[in-house]
Amino acid sequence: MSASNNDISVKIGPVAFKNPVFLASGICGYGEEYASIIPQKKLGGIVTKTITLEPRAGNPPPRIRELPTGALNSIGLENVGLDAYIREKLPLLKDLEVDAVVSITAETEDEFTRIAEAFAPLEGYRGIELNLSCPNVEGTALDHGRDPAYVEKITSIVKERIPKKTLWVKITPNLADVGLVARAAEAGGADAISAVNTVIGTDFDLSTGKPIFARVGAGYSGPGILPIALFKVWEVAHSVSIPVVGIGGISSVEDARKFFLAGAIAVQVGTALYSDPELPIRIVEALRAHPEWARREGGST
Amino acid sequence: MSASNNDISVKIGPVAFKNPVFLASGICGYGEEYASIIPQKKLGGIVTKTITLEPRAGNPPPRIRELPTGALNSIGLENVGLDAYIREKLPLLKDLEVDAVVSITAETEDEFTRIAEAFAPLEGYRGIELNLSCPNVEGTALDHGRDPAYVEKITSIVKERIPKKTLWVKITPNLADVGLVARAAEAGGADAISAVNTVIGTDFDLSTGKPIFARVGAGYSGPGILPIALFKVWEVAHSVSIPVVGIGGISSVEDARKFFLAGAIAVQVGTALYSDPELPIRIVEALRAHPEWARREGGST
Amino acid sequence: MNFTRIEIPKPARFVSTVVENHQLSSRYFLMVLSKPEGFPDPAPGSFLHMAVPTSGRFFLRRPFSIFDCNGETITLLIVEKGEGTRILRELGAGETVDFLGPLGEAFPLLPGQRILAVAGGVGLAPLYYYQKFVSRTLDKRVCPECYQLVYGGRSEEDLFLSAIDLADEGSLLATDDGSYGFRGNAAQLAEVELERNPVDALFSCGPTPMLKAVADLAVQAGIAHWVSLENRMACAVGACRSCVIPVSAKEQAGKDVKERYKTVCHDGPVFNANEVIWERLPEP
Amino acid sequence: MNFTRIEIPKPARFVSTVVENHQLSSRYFLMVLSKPEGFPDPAPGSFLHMAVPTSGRFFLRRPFSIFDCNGETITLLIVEKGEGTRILRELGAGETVDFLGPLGEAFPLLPGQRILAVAGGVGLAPLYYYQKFVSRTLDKRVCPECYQLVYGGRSEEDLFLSAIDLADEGSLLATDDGSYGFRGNAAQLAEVELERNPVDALFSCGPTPMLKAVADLAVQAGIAHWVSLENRMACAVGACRSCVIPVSAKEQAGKDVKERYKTVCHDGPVFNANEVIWERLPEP
Ligand SMILES: Cc1cc2nc3c(=O)[nH]c(=O)nc-3n(C[C@H](O)[C@H](O)[C@H](O)COP(=O)(O)OP(=O)(O)OC[C@H]3O[C@@H](n4cnc5c(N)ncnc54)[C@H](O)[C@@H]3O)c2cc1C
Ligand SMILES: Cc1cc2nc3c(=O)[nH]c(=O)nc-3n(C[C@H](O)[C@H](O)[C@H](O)COP(=O)(O)OP(=O)(O)OC[C@H]3O[C@@H](n4cnc5c(N)ncnc54)[C@H](O)[C@@H]3O)c2cc1C
Ligand SMILES: Cc1cc2nc3c(=O)[nH]c(=O)nc-3n(C[C@H](O)[C@H](O)[C@H](O)COP(=O)(O)O)c2cc1C
Ligand SMILES: Cc1cc2nc3c(=O)[nH]c(=O)nc-3n(C[C@H](O)[C@H](O)[C@H](O)COP(=O)(O)O)c2cc1C
Ligand code: FES
Ligand code: FES
Repeated sequence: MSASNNDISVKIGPVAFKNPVFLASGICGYGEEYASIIPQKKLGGIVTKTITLEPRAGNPPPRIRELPTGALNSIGLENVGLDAYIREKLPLLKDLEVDAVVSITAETEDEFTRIAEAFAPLEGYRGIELNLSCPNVEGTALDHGRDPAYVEKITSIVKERIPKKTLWVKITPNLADVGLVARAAEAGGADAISAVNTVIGTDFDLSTGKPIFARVGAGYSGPGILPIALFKVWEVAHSVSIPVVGIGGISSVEDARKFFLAGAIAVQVGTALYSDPELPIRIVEALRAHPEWARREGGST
Repeated sequence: MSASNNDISVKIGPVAFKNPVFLASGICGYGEEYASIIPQKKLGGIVTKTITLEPRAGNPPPRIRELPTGALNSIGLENVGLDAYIREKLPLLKDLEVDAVVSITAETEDEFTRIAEAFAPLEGYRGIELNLSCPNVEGTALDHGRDPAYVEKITSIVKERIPKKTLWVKITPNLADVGLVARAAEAGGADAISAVNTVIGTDFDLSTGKPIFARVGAGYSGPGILPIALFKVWEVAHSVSIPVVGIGGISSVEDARKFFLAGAIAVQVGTALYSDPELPIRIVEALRAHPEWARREGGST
Repeated sequence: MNFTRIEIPKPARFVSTVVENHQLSSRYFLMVLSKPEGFPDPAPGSFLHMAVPTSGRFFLRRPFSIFDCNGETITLLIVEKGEGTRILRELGAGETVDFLGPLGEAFPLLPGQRILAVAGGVGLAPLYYYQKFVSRTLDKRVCPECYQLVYGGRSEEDLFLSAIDLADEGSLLATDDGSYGFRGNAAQLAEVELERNPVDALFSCGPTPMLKAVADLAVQAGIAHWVSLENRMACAVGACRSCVIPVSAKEQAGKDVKERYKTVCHDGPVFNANEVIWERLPEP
Repeated sequence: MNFTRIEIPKPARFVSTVVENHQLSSRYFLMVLSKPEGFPDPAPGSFLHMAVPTSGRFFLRRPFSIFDCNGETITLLIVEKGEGTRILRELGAGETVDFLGPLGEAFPLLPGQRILAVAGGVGLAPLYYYQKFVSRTLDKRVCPECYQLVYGGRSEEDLFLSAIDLADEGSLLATDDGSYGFRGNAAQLAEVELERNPVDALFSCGPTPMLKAVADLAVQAGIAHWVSLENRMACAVGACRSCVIPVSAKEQAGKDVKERYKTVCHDGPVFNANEVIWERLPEP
């Protein structure tokens, strides 16, 4: 058996994935956009762009700013909404043979319930990632995402409705104690914690003297957040016994390895995809050649 | 009058400084170390290494790790202690003609009181910076530094004893809401908020598979934290009406300008000093040539 | 107006090499790349998303319109703006480049109709390529004067006359300082030309003020106008929603969508000018 | 033991140019810098803290011992390890470099006493310079055999015999593979030499296992031993406390200081070996 046939499949909750390398939510759209560019079906899976009950237009431009150490974005959850997602986007995943986790968020318990109920009878997706951590919108789940009781409640509402799918709760790094929120998600029945979403940051335009973004604060991603994300993942891995999916600043195979060392069972590649679309595939290949780098079980390390 | 004679002095609390450019605490030691390397007396001032009541040996090595986006440090507040500081280090500042703000921290109210009382009758320093935010030690003021009531209490204890000096409270960025802590410091009588200290991060050694640092978490500084620090400064400037001293990731004149745009009245240069010791002087010169870049008053913008 | 969208091939990632970086003036250069195997014939208006090769700081890719493409090479016309374009300029012959492409919607085909194409600066790239593309791939004789290119630069240096066959091809040329051709900018020359020779449609690409002036001309003349826009990009394939511009909102039954955005990378970069909300275009 | 610390001039920041980067072997090169005006005569054991010139990623400066310094030039002996040393190697003649220096404590002067200096790899730099420094600045005839250098490399290639006058100067040479001189490492050769010619003190610089072996020799022989250590540095001037190593704790009256650290940059890099806690030295 050649090294490249090594089994690096990973089970997260009730669902097995062929390997532990994913594309992060918001990075690869709904799955079709990168279809001709990279062989997404070789990945563990993709996490699709966060959707909401109603379509959202997102924030006014500019929405992206490059920095020497990464990028700031203020997309504002532009998305097609639940109905169009189920009607137009979900069926594509099957054609593409891509394993997908669907990212969702909402503003109220009722909305979360309605979205979860819409997905409950469906097939063609492997699980749901609850985005309780987007910094770029008012009134969605970020503020709630800091409240352990709320996180537990929402998690259990969704998990109840999709017991056979995997449920990941994606947390914000913009917190003093991520362990608290992670434990709440675990108590609510999450199958994994996805850590982390973007770090809040900003930038100014020296020619106008004004903030770049209308909302001032934006989501910082890319290599500059790697050390921060690694520490948050380590903290979460030492706070819960469910698996942790590591996200933040991965831009090399080595960076991905560090997440496994920090206690993650899987990783998601984000911003680096834009410069280096082959990176996720290279990480899969490296893991197949060195299956000992991967981690087969979650929980504290 | 040539541009280079422009007045860019700045008043922070009861104390005027010749310009708004400082070296950050822990970066330049006690003032003597860089004496032959850069003309520190041309700066607004320096903030000396944080001292504690008793001398501290600091953390075991390794203590520093370079990253492509900055550095991680785990010094652990190695310092000579209050007595030796007053006896050996404070007098040097006068010889060096350097304007200094003395950084202090402690574990209890009583210790803060004793340090403040020791400084109360002294001259040869311009003020005190309360470091309530070092991530690299157990049991010091960081945990308290997240508790608004405690921050207010400590601030008022120290301010009471040094009414004619300027009192800055240095806050951690590792918080969901820095405004809360900043307002507490303001309520306690702080003359300025210094924002921010290092961001908690970590790194792993791929050859051993272990964390680099004995304490795992370390303080992340340098260009990678610039967007984070800018946002925290903007948040603080919109939360209090006392001045804000901006710190974090400054490695060019342009970076420093962004802190003024974010609402800071002064800046401190940290890690960049190690690569580029002339940077603080270049910032002073740029501000003299463009005094409109500076900001003469604190408070929200 | 009756038009045909040129069919757009699926984009892919390609690795290629620099054949030559040919400096045209102090700021402009032509980057000639060897055409990698499997690279489809690009439509005029489509672009490449070029990786900036460096082991140093983080870089997003940079978008550049295709200036020319034949069996052997792909050519870009690049103006040096910041660090990314500087690094690309410094690449020598034989060095490796990595790009995604061809990307985006093209300028439409307008069979039998007369087009005035107005280009400023590097905006020349897609409109120059349109001319080549049409003359190579279609029967040009049907309408020999159907495509008139107007190009403006600051002075003769910006017209690259020794390197690019603009004058020979019958393009109308303008310079701000009058050192060659018409004295004025490309939009002013287009206005004059439009009075002399009415057309059925305008194409434009270049600095935003010029594009706005051309949009006004189109409205006054009551003719169609397609414009190639720019914006900062991350993915360049429509995935990240970074590069949007505001377009006139179309009613969406039952949904409260106050604004509508389209992506420059995927819905554009070529837009029908009358859907663009000019006042709210972001500074690229 | 009776010794004199060489007086250390105050460090400053200097800007200079590369005279030559001379490749010695696949991994080693000599970096010759023009000596900037005002650069004081450095003591052997002191080092420069070199900026890594790049507009890209963040770099701390990199410390390198002075290998030689005369009226015109300063020379460093560098082994290429990672990105910083690669960038330095690629600098061409005439390019600008920026360094802090001279920094750190030097090897002591031991008037009239015999010294065996044991060097491995780039550890050669300060011990080679000591020999030059002593022969240039002091009256060497007082004790012509007072300083014996032992140097070991993996094979003949590592001895740079064509470029560096080690053999001519009477240095004792060892190679791991026996391709030149003694078969074995520098510490083993030192042990043999020590039996033949007892000395008053050992100096050492090189890989940590070699330094430990030399430390054992010194203890066995009951003689003094000064060692030059490495550690990762940020400021290199004693300000940041990054580069500490654990040293035997001295009682501090009334203070609960369980451990004591010294900085490699300012208290060292040359230490009296018996204060070093070898088991707890960090990996540099
Ligand atoms: C569809 C499209 C086609 C283009 N075609 C060409 C062309 O043919 N020739 C040409 O010279 N230029 C073209 N541009 C503009 C070109 O992409 C920018 O000039 C270039 O990205 C600047 O990079 P820099 O690093 O040199 O500049 P910097 O100013 O250092 O770039 C800093 C940041 O600004 C972004 N940026 C700056 N200006 C632009 C811009 N106009 N568009 C997108 N991102 C920008 C960069 O992506 C980067 O994030 C095109 C842009 C788009 C969107
Ligand atoms: C006092 C002193 C004198 C030295 N003299 C020489 C000399 O004469 N010739 C020579 O070739 N080397 C010398 N070194 C070692 C040299 O500094 C490192 O090999 C070099 O910094 C590696 O940089 P890099 O970017 O190529 O390697 P990388 O491995 O990419 O460096 C990564 C990080 O490791 C740090 N680092 C790695 N090894 C060391 C080390 N040994 N010391 C300090 N930091 C390190 C770098 O500062 C950087 O932060 C000396 C070190 C010290 C402390
Ligand atoms: C343009 C962009 C859009 C994003 N959109 C989403 C989103 O819709 N939902 C979400 O959970 N995270 C979103 N993220 C965050 C990423 O999924 C990821 O958590 C973050 O970027 C950190 O990883 P990175 O540093 O590898 O990019 C987005 C990030 C970027 C850069
Ligand atoms: C080596 C090192 C030591 C530091 N020591 C202290 C300290 O003693 N007290 C303190 O308040 N901050 C300390 N800091 C934090 C800096 O003062 C500054 O807040 C932080 O590094 C962010 O700024 P920068 O990105 O410009 O470095 C230290 C930072 C470094 C890198
Ligand atoms: S750049 Fe990503 S959608 Fe256009
Ligand atoms: S490197 Fe800063 S104290 Fe040694």
